[in-house]
Amino acid sequence: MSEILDLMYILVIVLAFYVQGQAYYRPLVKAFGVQSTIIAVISFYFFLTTGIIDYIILGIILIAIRGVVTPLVLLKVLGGKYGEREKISGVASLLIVDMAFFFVAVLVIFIVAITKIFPNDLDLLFSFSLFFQGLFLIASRRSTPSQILGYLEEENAIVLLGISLIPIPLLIEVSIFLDVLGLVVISSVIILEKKEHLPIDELKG
Amino acid sequence: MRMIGQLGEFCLYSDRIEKGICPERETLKKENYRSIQGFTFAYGPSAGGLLESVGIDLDTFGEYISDVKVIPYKIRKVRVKSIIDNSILYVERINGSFSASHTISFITAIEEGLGIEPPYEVKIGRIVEMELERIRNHLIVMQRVVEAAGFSVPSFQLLYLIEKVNRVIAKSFGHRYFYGVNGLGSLRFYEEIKSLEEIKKEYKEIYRGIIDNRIFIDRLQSNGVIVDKEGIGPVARSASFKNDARNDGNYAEIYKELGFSTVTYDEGDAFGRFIVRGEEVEESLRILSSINLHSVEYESKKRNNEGEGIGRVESPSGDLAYYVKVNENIIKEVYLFAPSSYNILAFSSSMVKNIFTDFPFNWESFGIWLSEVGVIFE
Amino acid sequence: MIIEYLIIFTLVLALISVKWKRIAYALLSLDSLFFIWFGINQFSLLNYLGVFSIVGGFVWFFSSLFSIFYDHEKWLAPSFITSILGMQIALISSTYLQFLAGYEIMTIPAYFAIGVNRLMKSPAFTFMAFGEFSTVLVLVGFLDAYLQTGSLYFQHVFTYLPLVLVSFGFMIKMGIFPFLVTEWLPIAHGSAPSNLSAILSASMTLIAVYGLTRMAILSPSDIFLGLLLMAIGAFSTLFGSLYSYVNEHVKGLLAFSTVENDGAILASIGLYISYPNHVLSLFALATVTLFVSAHSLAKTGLFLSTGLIQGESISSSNTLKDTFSVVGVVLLTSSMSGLLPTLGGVATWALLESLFMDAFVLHSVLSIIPILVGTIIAMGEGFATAAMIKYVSFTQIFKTSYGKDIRKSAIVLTVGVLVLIAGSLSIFLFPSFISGTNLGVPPGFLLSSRFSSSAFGGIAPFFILFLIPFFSLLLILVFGKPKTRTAEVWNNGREIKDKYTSFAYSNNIRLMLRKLLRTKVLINGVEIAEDIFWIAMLKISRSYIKFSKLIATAYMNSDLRIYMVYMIIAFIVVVLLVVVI
Amino acid sequence: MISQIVEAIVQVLGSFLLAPLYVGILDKLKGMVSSRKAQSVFQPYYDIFKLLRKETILPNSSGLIFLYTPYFVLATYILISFVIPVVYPEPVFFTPVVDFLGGALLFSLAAFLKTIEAMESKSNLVALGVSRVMSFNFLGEATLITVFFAVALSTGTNNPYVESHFVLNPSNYLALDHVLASVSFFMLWLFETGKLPVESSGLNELGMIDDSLTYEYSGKPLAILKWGSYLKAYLLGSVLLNVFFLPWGLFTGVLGSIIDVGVMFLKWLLLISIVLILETSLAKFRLFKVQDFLAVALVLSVISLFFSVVGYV
Repeated sequence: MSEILDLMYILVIVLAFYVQGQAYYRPLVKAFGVQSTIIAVISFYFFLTTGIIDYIILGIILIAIRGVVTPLVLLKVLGGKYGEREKISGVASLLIVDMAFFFVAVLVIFIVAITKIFPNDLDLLFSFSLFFQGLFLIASRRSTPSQILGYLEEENAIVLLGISLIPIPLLIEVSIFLDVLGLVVISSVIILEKKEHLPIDELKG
Repeated sequence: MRMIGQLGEFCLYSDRIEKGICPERETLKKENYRSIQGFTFAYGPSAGGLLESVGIDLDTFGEYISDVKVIPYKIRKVRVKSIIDNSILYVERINGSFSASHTISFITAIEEGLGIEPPYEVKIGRIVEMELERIRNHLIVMQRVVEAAGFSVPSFQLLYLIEKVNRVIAKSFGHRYFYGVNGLGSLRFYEEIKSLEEIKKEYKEIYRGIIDNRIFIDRLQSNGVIVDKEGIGPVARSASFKNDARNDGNYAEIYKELGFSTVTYDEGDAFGRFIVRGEEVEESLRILSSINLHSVEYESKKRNNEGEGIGRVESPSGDLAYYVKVNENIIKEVYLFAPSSYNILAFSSSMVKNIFTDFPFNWESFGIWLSEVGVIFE
Repeated sequence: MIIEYLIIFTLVLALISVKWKRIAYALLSLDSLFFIWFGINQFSLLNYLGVFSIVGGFVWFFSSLFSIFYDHEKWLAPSFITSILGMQIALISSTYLQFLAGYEIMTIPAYFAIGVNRLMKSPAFTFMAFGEFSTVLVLVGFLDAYLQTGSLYFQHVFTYLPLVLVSFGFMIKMGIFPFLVTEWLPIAHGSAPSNLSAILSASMTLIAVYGLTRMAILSPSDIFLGLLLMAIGAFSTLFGSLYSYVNEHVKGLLAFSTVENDGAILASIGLYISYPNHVLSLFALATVTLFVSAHSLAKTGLFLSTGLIQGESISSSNTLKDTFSVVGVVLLTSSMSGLLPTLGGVATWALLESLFMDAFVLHSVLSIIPILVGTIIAMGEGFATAAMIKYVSFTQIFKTSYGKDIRKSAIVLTVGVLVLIAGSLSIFLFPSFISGTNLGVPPGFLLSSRFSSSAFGGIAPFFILFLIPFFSLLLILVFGKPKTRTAEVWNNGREIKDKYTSFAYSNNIRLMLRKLLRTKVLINGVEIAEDIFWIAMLKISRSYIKFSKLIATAYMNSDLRIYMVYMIIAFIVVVLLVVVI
Repeated sequence: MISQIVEAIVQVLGSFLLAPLYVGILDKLKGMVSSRKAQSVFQPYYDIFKLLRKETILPNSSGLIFLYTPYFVLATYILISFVIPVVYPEPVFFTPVVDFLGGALLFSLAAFLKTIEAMESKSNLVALGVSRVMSFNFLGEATLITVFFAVALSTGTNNPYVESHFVLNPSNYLALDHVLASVSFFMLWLFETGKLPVESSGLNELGMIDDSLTYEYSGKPLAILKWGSYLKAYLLGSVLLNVFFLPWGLFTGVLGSIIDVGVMFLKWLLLISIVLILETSLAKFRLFKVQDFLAVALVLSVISLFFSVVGYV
């Protein structure tokens, strides 16, 4: 069974990679929705192993707000123009940096340091990794939608971290707070912001 | 008012002609990129990736294109300076894919020269022809682009749709390429156009499927960017300029009546041209659905015996214009402005700095037909 | 000892060659055969260092044989033989000083080639500056060893400090990352003749690795030094092969390929030094010798094949070619690309195998280094294959020939065949790893890699060498020979005006890795920062030159080049005195 | 000994003779999905036999290498079919000739020979394609090697047969290192066999990558090269199935080896259906994006290597 949990964790990370490597906005948002849903499934899994009903509540909140409402709002804000993308150079080289460096570095830091503090919570590795990837997404992109997604991804990381560490009622409150904050940020920033239009040489080839 | 291009010894503008050579287009000027490390890679005339015989010399230093030269291999002498009825038959066959546009433009020029006013139904009929031709040609262009991306399912679906459109044309007009349909004084039409609704439905589905594929549109985006405000056809419209002979050409009024709206996109790249074509197909289908057509014979009442005229229509790849000087029943002089002559220039200037694998996408996205470029009138 | 007379004989040959060079070359090839015999004797006593003498013997044999037909220049023969003399001294040395003397004598032709042959000053001085720096490092390393043991003879030392110093000294000489220039400079900038380039490129590596291995055997193991060397070696492999791929100079391409191989060799030495367990380190040591043999032989053959090429740029050069040279160069390049069943293939297999065994044995966070090293070396092999295909295509296959030279190409072919056959013989370098199975590979044919008593993997190169031609013949028997008709090559129905160039062949990678290569696409061409290390080195050496010029002008006002020649001659005399006494 | 020889013969013939069939099935299904009637599943065989009877047009000034290396290429693939578990789940005769890494190097050998022979045609279009093939070589080769080592590092031996048994256990099958290596190898397989989204064979000369290697070939050598590429696709695909995706279901013994041919057929139908979905729903990447695709595969396999030695659980 623990292998399945691991696979779900790794799926969360894989989706983070996907987000990092994706220049088009719409699939980016959808991937975020899926990622949040998987985290909700992890929460349900914890309910199965611990029997604490709060995990179910958390999962439902996650699916409802982060899996459905937030992506829908984002998609609506982005509008229906086909083929809209961020004009970034070297999407994939960023992806490689992300994969090769952030993941491995986190892995090493984790094994060297964090296991000393929390010797039994090895799954924390994934939430740390996700957090760093969110940071990297914000740092590596210039467009507002991607940066907001980076922020949302970091929130996901916090929730993922919290599932195994923080007392669950508190986590629910925190996650709702974060969600509301996220929605406010989205609506205030994106709607006011104009999307950038820059021709870039690197897209060729 | 915009400049369109060289029409024989005149420079054609959207509202007039001027004697002499057109001013050079600033946006299409190329720097001389011939490099020391480079060499010329010959592509065509006989290649699997090209529909027509055209030689393309690509100056490169490996994958990167530093200059392009397009050499038409289809140089033909066309004997149009004879009796009008004969010359129409020749004009029809200059470029089969744009047969309707060519013929209608040619006949319009003659009518203008001889002062003939065709009835309203004929004009409507010509628009139907041109829009059907546009639909077919846009579908062909889209199919070629999709095929170059190895996108097999939509490619075959588009081929199927092209065949369907061809059959519609053949049923209604008696010939797939509108041969023998148009004449001075007649428009042949057999039966009502049917099954467009079905085509519309199928097309919509295929089109959405294609532009939802991000790998595919990634190949087109920022490929072959050209922003020329004096450009023609989809090339200009993809860069958000509303240049269209349907707005300012010979049949502009009727298009206005039909509620025609110009499709534009704002990138000016191969993707923009793809989108413009894609949505123009829908627009054409919409126009066609509002028309009810009958076969017409009309008496050509000449107001004068000799004269000169220009017919300009919007072919699927942009403005197409004929200048005709006519005396009695004999054509004295013919000049042609073919959209492909502009598109070849636009292509070769937009191809610079791209790489080899971008070539088919960019080439096809212009909808160039070499056969109308290498024509010499006799 | 007989071997010392051999050295004196070589010295005499160097003198003879001033007047009768062909005779000197012919006698030198005999002399080299003796050295092979000497090496075999040494190796039969389970002394891995003997392999270096065997390989050296082969390299000298083929290049001196080639020189008989090749040499057109007056000063070439003496410096060629002097270089070999230096190598011989280094290989039979028993004291630090002898080794160092041999080492310096060996590099004299390099100084000569770029210092005297060309009028460009800065490359010569850059090379000298780094050469001196390297010598100083090695010298200090030896000095420390001397202080520890109190003896000038090679003996076990107690700390790994001498090894550290010596490794960095040799790394500069081998042109390891980031000192890529020291390898590429004398060959490309000096445009040394083909036979001399072969000796320079093969010998620098061979003798430097010899010295390094010898010190490594005598030093205590250290895992961190080992991992460091592995990492440096990996980067050299990657950059050496990448630069070799994008290089347009006939010999520059091969010189960078040497850097790549040096990197791989350094990685295997690092593995040996890190010593995770006894079986594995034995395997690594054998890998070092195998890799050195593979590189030296194949590279010699390739440099000799440049003797068939006229011109320096691959795109615009002309080649003398015939079936012999084509097959020979294909075999040599396949070995350099690390393909089985050639010598290079077995070496690559052994290296990758030992790296990943190391990762498995360590089984900790430290495993990440051998894994990354293995991955980077695998990438380097990919680049190397591309570089080698570029070389063989644009010098032999893709070009039409303008003539042939059977004698020279026969030598190239011989080296090629040797490299192919030696692949199967190479398993004897691993005497304690030979085994067999009952599944078609009888005992004595299977080289099995292992880090404990049970096998990790294994290959039987002889069987590959036998089975592929066997199946091919079978296929020819089944399908028959093709019926052929000759036609013009298809070029879209037009005549070919321009041929695809080798520059264009590697331009994709310039565009793809534009961040790494710092590619700039200009109006009339593509520019890459291939020389980025060269520029850095030049800056460092320029300040050094300023400093030395200051001193030089204070003492003497004559031409600096003459001063250099004087220095060299004086150095030879002193060194020879040391050796003889 | 005798039984092992028989098993070897079954394995080699099973892969050699059936390899074109799988291509035929895929083409048939692809045709059907894109609403065509599509050719027979035996079309690859018809093509090969037609080509075998045709004469070969030799580009002028190309010689022996051009003409005879195709036999060596096919021979190399035949040798590989002895050494990796492509039909039979236990080592057969000649299996110890090379280990898994050696197999990877043999694949490189075949690629090298194919490139050299293609270049001898002296055609510019071939050179264009070869320059593309070679520019991705560094990632392709590295991924092939690392992914084969992912097997070695999880079992401590560089032997695909051991890994194939090792992952029969579900907890090893679902372990992260194995999953990542499988994904990576699948991506590599798509690249090596010229499948979408990396490549597709079409008429367009300026877009071709691997097609250029056979561009100047005709007649018998072309038939042999085609067979070689079918065999290569089969070999790599079967490794993918037997060592990574579906290690179950194979039988041992002489009789078992013959049943295995049928089992492999069923496994292949599954792989074909996956490929069918990809091939019919994806378009071709931009040329330089192929590098990114491969880089992702490489990084995945390296991470898999980390997991297998560092063993985070």
